[in-house]
This record gives sequence, structure tokens and C-alpha cells, in this order.
Amino acid sequence: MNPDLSVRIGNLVLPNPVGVASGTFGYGSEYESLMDVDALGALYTKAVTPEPRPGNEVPRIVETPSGMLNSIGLANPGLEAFVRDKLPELRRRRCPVLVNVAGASEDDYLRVLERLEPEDGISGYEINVSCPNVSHGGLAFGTDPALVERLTARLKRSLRSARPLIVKLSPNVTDIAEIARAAESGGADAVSCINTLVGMVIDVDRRRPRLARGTGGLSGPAIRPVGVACAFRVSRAVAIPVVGIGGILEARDALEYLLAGARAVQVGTGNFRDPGTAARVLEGIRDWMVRNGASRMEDIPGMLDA
Amino acid sequence: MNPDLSVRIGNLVLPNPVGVASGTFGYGSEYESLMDVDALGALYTKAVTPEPRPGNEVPRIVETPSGMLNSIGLANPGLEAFVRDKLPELRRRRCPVLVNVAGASEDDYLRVLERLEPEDGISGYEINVSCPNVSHGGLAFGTDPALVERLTARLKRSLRSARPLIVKLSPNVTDIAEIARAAESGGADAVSCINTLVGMVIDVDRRRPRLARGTGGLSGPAIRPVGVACAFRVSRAVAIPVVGIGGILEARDALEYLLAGARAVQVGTGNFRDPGTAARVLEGIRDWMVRNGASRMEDIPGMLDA
Amino acid sequence: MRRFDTPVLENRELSRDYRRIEVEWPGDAGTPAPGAFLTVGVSGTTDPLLRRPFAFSGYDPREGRAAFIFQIRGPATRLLSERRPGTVLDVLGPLGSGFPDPAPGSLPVLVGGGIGLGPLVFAAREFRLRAAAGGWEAPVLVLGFRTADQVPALDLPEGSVLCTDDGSAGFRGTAVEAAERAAAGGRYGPDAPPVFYACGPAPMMAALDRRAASLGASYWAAVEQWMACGVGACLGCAVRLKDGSFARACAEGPVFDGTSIDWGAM
Amino acid sequence: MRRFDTPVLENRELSRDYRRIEVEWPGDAGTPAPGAFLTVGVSGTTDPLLRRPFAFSGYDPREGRAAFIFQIRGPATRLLSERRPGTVLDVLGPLGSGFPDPAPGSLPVLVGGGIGLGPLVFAAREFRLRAAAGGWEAPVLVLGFRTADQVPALDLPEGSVLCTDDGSAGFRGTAVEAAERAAAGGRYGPDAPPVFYACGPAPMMAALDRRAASLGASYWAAVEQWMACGVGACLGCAVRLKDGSFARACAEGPVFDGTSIDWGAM
Ligand SMILES: Cc1cc2nc3c(=O)[nH]c(=O)nc-3n(C[C@H](O)[C@H](O)[C@H](O)COP(=O)(O)OP(=O)(O)OC[C@H]3O[C@@H](n4cnc5c(N)ncnc54)[C@H](O)[C@@H]3O)c2cc1C
Ligand SMILES: Cc1cc2nc3c(=O)[nH]c(=O)nc-3n(C[C@H](O)[C@H](O)[C@H](O)COP(=O)(O)OP(=O)(O)OC[C@H]3O[C@@H](n4cnc5c(N)ncnc54)[C@H](O)[C@@H]3O)c2cc1C
Ligand SMILES: Cc1cc2nc3c(=O)[nH]c(=O)nc-3n(C[C@H](O)[C@H](O)[C@H](O)COP(=O)(O)O)c2cc1C
Ligand SMILES: Cc1cc2nc3c(=O)[nH]c(=O)nc-3n(C[C@H](O)[C@H](O)[C@H](O)COP(=O)(O)O)c2cc1C
Ligand code: FES
Ligand code: FES
Repeated sequence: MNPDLSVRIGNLVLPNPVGVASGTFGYGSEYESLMDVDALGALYTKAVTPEPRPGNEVPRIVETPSGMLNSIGLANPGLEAFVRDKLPELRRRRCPVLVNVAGASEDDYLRVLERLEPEDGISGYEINVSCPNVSHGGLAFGTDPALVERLTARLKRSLRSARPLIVKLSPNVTDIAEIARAAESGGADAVSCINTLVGMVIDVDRRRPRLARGTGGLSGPAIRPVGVACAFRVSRAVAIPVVGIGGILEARDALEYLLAGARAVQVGTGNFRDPGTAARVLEGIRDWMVRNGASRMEDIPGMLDA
Repeated sequence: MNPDLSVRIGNLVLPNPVGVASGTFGYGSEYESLMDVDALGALYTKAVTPEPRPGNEVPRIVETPSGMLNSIGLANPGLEAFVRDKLPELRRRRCPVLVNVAGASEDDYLRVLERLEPEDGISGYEINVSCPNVSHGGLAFGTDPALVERLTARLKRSLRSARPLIVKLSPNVTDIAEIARAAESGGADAVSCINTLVGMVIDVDRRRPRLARGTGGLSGPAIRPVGVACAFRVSRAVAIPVVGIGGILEARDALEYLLAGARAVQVGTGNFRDPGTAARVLEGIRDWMVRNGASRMEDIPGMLDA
Repeated sequence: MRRFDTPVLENRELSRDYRRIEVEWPGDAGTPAPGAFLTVGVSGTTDPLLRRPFAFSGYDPREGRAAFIFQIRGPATRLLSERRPGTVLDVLGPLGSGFPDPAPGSLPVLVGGGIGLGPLVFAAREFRLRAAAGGWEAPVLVLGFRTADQVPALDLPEGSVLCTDDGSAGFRGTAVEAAERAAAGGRYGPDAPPVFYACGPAPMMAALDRRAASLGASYWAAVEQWMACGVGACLGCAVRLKDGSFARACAEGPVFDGTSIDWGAM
Repeated sequence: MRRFDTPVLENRELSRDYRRIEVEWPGDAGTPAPGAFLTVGVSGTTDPLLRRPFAFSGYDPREGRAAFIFQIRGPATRLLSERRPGTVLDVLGPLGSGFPDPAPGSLPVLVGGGIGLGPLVFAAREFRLRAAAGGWEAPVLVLGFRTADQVPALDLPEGSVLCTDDGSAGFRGTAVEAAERAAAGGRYGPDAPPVFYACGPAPMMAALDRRAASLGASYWAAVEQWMACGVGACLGCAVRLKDGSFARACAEGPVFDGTSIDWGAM
């Protein structure tokens, strides 16, 4: 039996459930010589904002127990440079490319989407309302259900895009299921979770935070139990697909998300440890499906005995 | 120079800043033969509820990357058995004993405090409004600022106790600073943070959650960056002392909390790894203070260059 | 009960699946008993985080040596398998209750499966040594394995019974079947009733529970439950008893009167 | 650039503080250059989590061997120090830009401090070998240490200068002072202007920056910055340039025109 690994999100069919997470894979070419980028289930780009952003002061990263903090700060060349310099190579990819979009206002998000909509080579959008590393927008949007619903509805309505719109959720909230329902009511085609948790590390010798910006976003295996719990709750709260993210290094980690209810996953920090992670995870999911008699991705969530 | 390690919380003076966290140290006697319990800065008991609670089904614990999940479920012998069977031995302790209190309603908390107030041998109360492992009360209280303020105010007003009342905060909220301010407005003498993060682990071979209850509370070094960020934010939001908790294994971990603004700390999961953790952490804090020219605990927060 | 760093004296492969570590055990650290356990800090980094429990498989008070037998199952046991003699191990113990002595006149039948073999090898040696003094029969040790290549290279007491699921070594069948036969083969009867001592995987324990019940035999079970503290403080290692209450595997156990345990809840 | 598992050939203590690991380096994995680096996966568990970057300290294409020199600083380097020859190391590289060749006629002065010594030992050997062909002067290698017991047991090229802060070995003073003296001692002048190559701790780099500016000399700096991916994808390793923009240490660097870097922001 050869399981069907494809996953449908809105009108889009992903060839397989294992994508790479925004901000951890650049625009794909960085990993070109290390793995088969075209074989990915999906490539989520670094966040694109209307204007170029240099990013935060350095240091921007610090390792933590089984995790890391980053405060990159949505560094990106901006919308126009993205279209000019990055999109041509992304367009040549044979894997679905989803553009992660960020902004400081509703208009910002809309501006990015409107500019990208006529461009080829983009399979979908992931709306980042959950970045903890910027002062305006980002996380602020993601913690208020009314704002999430309004933003999602506005983007869907104005754009009338055939491309799916995925809203990326923050774990830094009291009730992530409520935010997910807001995204769904607004018309989101899927939600992805989780973005990073707010964290801080202090250098006790130098008596200052390790990150120039003080706090950063915690990712990696340390947060996997939090991500799985979020995916579990969110997938019971909404009918749209859930994309599970957080601390995936191995196939069994991804399967935790899939059994919890996610339809697909993204590998983030895992890419840093081993660029072959996504491929290895996919292989392991396939093996598990064969062993456990799952023929399609949609079978997996129902196999949890909870 | 011999630094002054004492810490004042309300009317209470703790001999040193390193306590052991509720639920990780039983009632003290369990660790008797392994370390000097009387030398602790504070001993926070397992939660006491009005009625006996058997706790959740098993398994109740599972290890995660640099952390663990527990779903003990506030297992405890109940208020009367606590007073009868546990308090006598706690009364003989030479370290401050703070009773961690939980309940399913405001009345529950009040009932426990009223019963304990006339009893000797108790130095203070820690109000657990943040336990993720029970269906009623616990976390529900801890996520709503209005409820936290009302509960705190009611307990302070009804009791008029000379003993300090510490409100223990949950990290599973959008804005922990807001909850801390609510506790302060209600009259809390201090806040402690953090309790565990909601998490889940799935056994992908057996296709069921590792914990009988599904989700549990994540503790250990994995959550330390989250705890430090919370202590940092909370200590800037309130004027009352903050007690830092989460993932402390070494003196440098505790110093992260103290530099972030906490006045004292609690060691939880660290006790499981090494029963000597609290003593080792205290020694290291003392050394650091000497090396860095801090003569009192209150000096430390101001030494952060942030 | 003490926590201490102690030299590893031996770390030996016993079979494809099992290894044995022997450490120096100072006399003032308390006396390891069959059924009791120690916990080991396995890593200098934060993953694995928690100490790991292992039952004693032997103790030599004169030489000051204690041992445990373990199976490589995950990260902690993999790290342990790489520990070289001469390095030190972070040890905490002895912890938990040991197996009670057999009643005078009884025939102790010791049944071990999987990682349960260590404590029963230990108990067999002890009960044998003290049989005359205690007035019980010489114990019978029954160990069950899946296949021959699992069978550990250990000096087992005379009269021990090995069995494998596939018959590739010893008796073909389960340890519980073999144990029942051994009990029947003994002077089974009113003057030498069998008493079982058991430690092994859940299906083995459930089978034994049924057999013991139908024989009306008593049995002592060393249970395994996930542990965090190992000293009774965290309430993580709860075991459901038939009366509905919970007991702590690390403090009231790990050895329990097997008939008191609600095996269905394990 | 490739990720591969490769045997450790040697893991040797060079001094109290430094060790050298040599691994098999297959010809088809790309050519390690002085200034370039590799990243190493150090642990089978999740702590330490990230790969660790180390600059090449040597490469022998005929023997198929590459090496790096490291200092034990924290958990990852401690684990590395315990890796035995014969075990395999998870390696990714070569990464980043190497040092550019010195201009014809120039005098390369190579200044290394702390963990910066590896790439400069490598560069000294390379520049020396190719000096005649390239038309530059024979390089001078200057290495700075705190004390004599830090000085690594390495075959350094003839004419190398050692210095220690306390004068317990070699020249007493900083590597930058010694480097300036070495540059002046060369045929310093219009026909052999010095060009510095440097890698070391922030105070050393800041001192060199000031000295190079006052001499009007150019210099190449290999910077260190916290890295997550090492391949240009995460933007974690940003280095602030004087023009206000950021460059990635792992992709545009780690070697930069030293005068372009905003050392105050490092
Ligand atoms: C009182 C007691 C005595 C023990 N004695 C021995 C012994 O003598 N020899 C021996 O080899 N092992 C013994 N164990 C089990 C041993 O502690 C585990 O095998 C070990 O902790 C596994 O660690 P790991 O990191 O290698 O694997 P992990 O990745 O932690 O676990 C691997 C798998 O083993 C199982 N497992 C691990 N720990 C437990 C547990 N506490 N309860 C139930 N299942 C578990 C789980 O299915 C898990 O998936 C004992 C356990 C207890 C509680
Ligand atoms: C391009 C590059 C080349 C390097 N080459 C070498 C080399 O040839 N030899 C060598 O010994 N080391 C080199 N390093 C540094 C080396 O990567 C670190 O020493 C190592 O990662 C420390 O890991 P650890 O877990 O042992 O210690 P950690 O606990 O991770 O770090 C210990 C301390 O070292 C410092 N540190 C660690 N990593 C960095 C970093 N990336 N930037 C700044 N400070 C850091 C911090 O102060 C930290 O507290 C290089 C780093 C980079 C970025
Ligand atoms: C260095 C870094 C940069 C990131 N940048 C972005 C980003 O631009 N947009 C976004 O939505 N998420 C970003 N993230 C979050 C990840 O996409 C992912 O949600 C998170 O890291 C959790 O997954 P992981 O544990 O597998 O890394 C970033 C994460 C890291 C580590
Ligand atoms: C096994 C276990 C039981 C706990 N029980 C309680 C409890 O009864 N009441 C409470 O307020 N917190 C309880 N906690 C939370 C701890 O007190 C502490 O806030 C948390 O574990 C974070 O600290 P740590 O990372 O040092 O463990 C428990 C934690 C663990 C691990
Ligand atoms: S393991 Fe903590 S109570 Fe038994
Ligand atoms: S380390 Fe990721 S971009 Fe340089």
C-alpha cells in the first residue's frame, strides 16, 4: 500500500504534509545544495512586509535548553525587492511556495497581498499575526479575536483570491481556540500553530539580556508539548485544516501533531540542526502510515484514542 | 563581605531567597534524609484543597525535551487531614512554610485559609489560581483579572491575616502583567510566577496521549525563558515582590530571575534531578553577590543593564 | 537513602538487549534489598532531564558493590550503556520497599520478564542463601524472554527455568506458564504453598494476576510506573489499588501485594 | 557545502585550553579554506540543540583530512572534547567566505587571539606556501594568549610571534601591539604595505581597528556571531556594518573587510 500523502488546503493541494517554517528556511536557495528543496510539501518564506526591514539589533539568537530564542525582527528586503529579487527563483520551484506576510496595520497586510496576487509562482499566503519580535502589529493582532476576524475577513473579501489564506496563531494567548475560531469566521482557509513563545535569557555575568532586544521568541523541541496541545485544542475548535508547528525534529514529533488533529506540519528550528529533517520526517510519516494502516492524511487524526 | 540574603514579603522575612516549589517537595519529610530541609528559604507545600483529592488517573508524568509534563491533579489528603497529619511535622520546621491553596470556587479558598489561620507553624499562603490540571477552578481563575482581583480582595478582607498572601500566576494568558496588577489591586503581598504551561505528548505507537488526562503542565528548564520573561514583565508592572519560578537547576538560572526583577525564587523540577539543588543555588547566589558587589537581595534587580 | 557520585566498576553487555552496571556502594549509603531501586542522573545537559530508576540486581556488602541490569530503550539508557568503568555515576538510593521474605514452609516462585529480571535474579540469590534460616523452600527462578539472543549471560541459581516465546532457548512459552508448572512441580500443597514474586511487563503481570487468583496463591509484584522524584514527593508514580485509592510506586512500593493492585488501570 | 558523518581521526589536547579535532574530509565535500568554517552536530539528544560553528585550522587535500581547534567553553565543546577517534562526527561545510589572498607586494600580518587562532594558523601555512607564486611577502603570524599554559602545542611557521598578557611565554603584551611591531619590522613602506588578517575576541578586534585606521592599513577580519543555521537562512548572525546595514556572518562572512564593520555594535 502506498499511502496518499497529499493534503488539501482551500483550493491548494500540497504534495505532502511536511513543509518548512517561515523564517527558518530563507527563500529556499540557502538550502539548495544540502537537500531537495523541490520535494518539500510546502516552503513558507521569511515574512514579507511592505517596506524593507533591517531587523533588530544583534545578538538576535541564543540557545536555551532544547530550544532557542530569536529576535530577528521580521528582517526582510521589503515587498518590491521580494518581488524583484526573490520571487523569480521561488517561481522556478516545483514545491508549493507560501508567502508569510507581516505588517504593522491591516493596510500593510492588504498591500502585500494585493501586490503579490497577480504574480505567478505563489501557492498561498500565511498571515503572521503572531510575531513576538516587533513593537507594532504582529503579536498585537494575534491576541485579539475581533482583530483577527476583521483582518482575515478584509483580506479575503478584498482579494477574492483563489489562493488559500492561512492564519498563523500565537501561543501567547489565554485561549488559542478562540483566536482560531475568529480566523475561521473571517474566512481563513486554514490556521497554522504555533509561532514562538515569548522568552528571555539573561547573561548573569554581563548582567544584561542575551538578546539586544531583551525578549525573543522561543522555538524548538522545548515548546513541542505546547504546540501539540495547541494543535489538539484548535483542531477541535475549527473545521478548517490545522498546520502543526513547533519543535519537530523527527517523524514521531510530526505524528504527534497529526494525531492531535493537524493536517500538515512545518519544520522550523529542526532545519538548523539537520537540513535533512523535512525529508526524514516525511519518510517516517509514510512508514508509520503503512505500519498503521492509514491510507490518507485525513485518516490520521481519527486514529487517536483520546 | 557577607551579603544579606533575607527577603521580605509582607510581614514575613524569608531567611534566604531560595524556596522549593509547591507540588515538587511534598510536605518536606520526603527529602529529609537527602538535604537540610530547615535551611530552605521557604517550603511551599503541595496544594491543599478543602476536600481530599485522589488526583488524576495514571500515567501522570512524562518527560519532554528538557522538561516534563505532569497531571497530578492537586492530589492531596484534604484540609482536615492536612491539619491533622501534615501540619504537626511542618510546625517543627525551622524554615518558613507556605501553604499552597487551591479550590474550585472562591469559597473553597476562603474555607482553607480560615481553617489554617488559627494554626501555628504556617508562615504564609500561596494562592494557586493557575493549575492547568483540574477541570474546575484553578486555571480558570488565573486567566481572568477581575476574578483574580476579587478573590484576592475577598481573602485579604475576610482573613485580615498577618501572614503574607502570594498569588501564583499562570503563564497561559495573553497578558500576565494584567493579572499581576489585578492581584496587587486585590491586596496580594506578592505574586509568584510561573506555574506550568499547558502541554501534551502523544505516544505515536499506541496512538494515545501519554498522560491519562490528555494534557498536563510543562515544567523544567524548557520553560525557563518563558518564566524569566514573565518575571521581567511582571516585576515592571507591580510594586509588590515577585517570586520567580520555572526551570531553575543552577544558581545562574536563579540569578536570571533575580536580575529580571524577582525578589526570591522557587526550585521545582530541579529537586527531582538533584535534591541538593536549592542548597547549591543558594551558595551560587551568595558567591555571585560577593563577586558582583551586591550586599542585599534588593540590590540585584537594579544591576540589570536592560 | 543518599545521593552520591560513585565509580562505575563494570558496564557489561549481557545479551543483545541487556547490560549490567556495577558501582561502588559505600556501606553507609544504606542496604540495597531485592525489589528496591536506585535512581541515576544520566546527563550533564538538560536532556534527558530526569533521573532514571533501576532495580538492584545484586549487592555485595563485603565488597561494597551494587549492580543493576538494564535494557537500552531510549536516550538515558543509551547514555548509560556508554558509561565507562572508572567514570562516576550520580546515584540516589536505596529507594522503595523490597520483597518481603517468603513465609516459613512456602515455595517462592520468582517470575521475571523483560526489564524485571534484575530484581528477581537478586531475590533468587538472597532467598536461596537464607532458605535454611528462614525455613522456606529453595526458590525457583523463572525468566521469560522473546528470543534466545535476549537471554543474558548471567550465573543463574541451580534449578532456574528459562523460557522464550519462540522456544529458541529453554522452555517454549510464557514465564507465567512456566512459573505455574514450577509451582506445581514443587511440594505444592498445604505444607508448601507457592508464593509468587514477579516483575515484568503489563501483560505478564495481568496473566500472573489471573493465575494467582485461580490458584488462590498470594504474590508480590514490583511495579513500574513513570517516576519524577523517586522519593514520594511528586505523586507522579501513582498506582491504582483495587480499593480505588492510589499508592506511590516509589514510596509504598515498588513492591506491592499483587492482589491489591488494579492491573486494569496500569 | 555538504552535511555528512565522518570519522574522527584525532582529538588531541594542545594546551590547558585548546584541543584539535581532525576528521576525514572527502574530496567531493568542497574545499576548506582559511577563514571558512564548518558546523558540527554535537549531541544525539536535544540539549545542546544547535550545531556549533568552528573555523578550519587546516586542510590536507591529499590525505583527505580537515581540522579545527577549539576551546572548551560550554556543553557542546565539552561533549566534543570527549569524542573518541573512530567515532563519527556530524559535519556540515565548508561554509562562509575565506580570507582573500594578500595583494602582490604586501606583507600579510596574521593576528589571532583566543579561539581565533585556528583560522590564522591555517592562513599562515597557506600564505607561506603560496607566497612566491602570489608575489606577497612571507606572512608573519602573531598569536596572543593570556598565559603560557594556554599556548598550544602546534608546529607554527618560522618567524611566528607568540605573546602573553603576563609575559610568561613569548613577547609580553597584546597580539595587536606585537602585530604592529611585526608590520613595522617588515619591509613596511610603499612597496610592502602591511595587510592584517585577524580573528579574536572583541577587545582585540577593536584595538586592531583603531591601529589599522591610524596606520591607514587595510585588514580582513573573521567575525564571530551567534549562529543558528550557518547557511544564510535565519538572519540570526547579523553583523552591523558602518553603512548601517546588516550582513550575515555565515554567508557574506565570516571574513569581512575589517574597516567596513561597526565594531561598536558587536
Ligand atoms: C521502580 C522501577 C524500577 C526499574 N528497574 C529497571 C531495571 O532494573 N532495568 C531496566 O532496564 N529498567 C528498569 N526500569 C525502567 C527504566 O527506568 C526505564 O527503562 C528507563 O527510564 C528508560 O529511560 P530511557 O531514557 O532510556 O528511555 P525513555 O525514552 O525514557 O523510555 C523508553 C520507553 O520505555 C518505557 N518506559 C520508560 N520509563 C518507564 C517507566 N518508568 N514506566 C513505564 N514505562 C517506562 C516507555 O514506553 C518509553 O517509551 C525501572 C523503572 C522503575 C519505575
Ligand atoms: C564562524 C565561527 C567560527 C568559530 N570558530 C571557532 C573555532 O575555530 N574554535 C573555537 O573554539 N570556537 C569557535 N567558534 C565559537 C564556537 O562556536 C563556540 O565556542 C561554541 O559554539 C561554544 O559552544 P558550547 O556549547 O561549548 O558553549 P556555549 O555555552 O554555547 O557558549 C559558551 C560561551 O561562549 C560564547 N559563545 C558561544 N558561541 C558564541 C558565538 N557564536 N558568538 C559569540 N560568543 C559565543 C558565549 O559567551 C557563551 O556564553 C566560532 C564561532 C563562529 C560563529
Ligand atoms: C530564526 C527564526 C525566524 C522566524 N521568522 C518567522 C517569520 O518571519 N514569520 C513567522 O511567521 N514565523 C517565524 N518564525 C517562527 C517559525 O516559523 C515557527 O513558527 C517557530 O519557530 C516554531 O517552530 P519550530 O519549533 O519548529 O522552530 C521564526 C522562527 C525562527 C527560529
Ligand atoms: C509534579 C508537579 C506538581 C505540581 N503541583 C503543584 C501544586 O500543587 N500547586 C502549584 O501551585 N504548583 C504545582 N506545580 C508547579 C510548580 O510549583 C512550579 O510552578 C512549576 O513546576 C515550574 O517550576 P519548575 O520548572 O522549577 O518545576 C507542580 C509541578 C510539578 C512538576
Ligand atoms: S516518583 Fe515522585 S512520588 Fe513517586
Ligand atoms: S546563522 Fe543563519 S543566517 Fe547566518
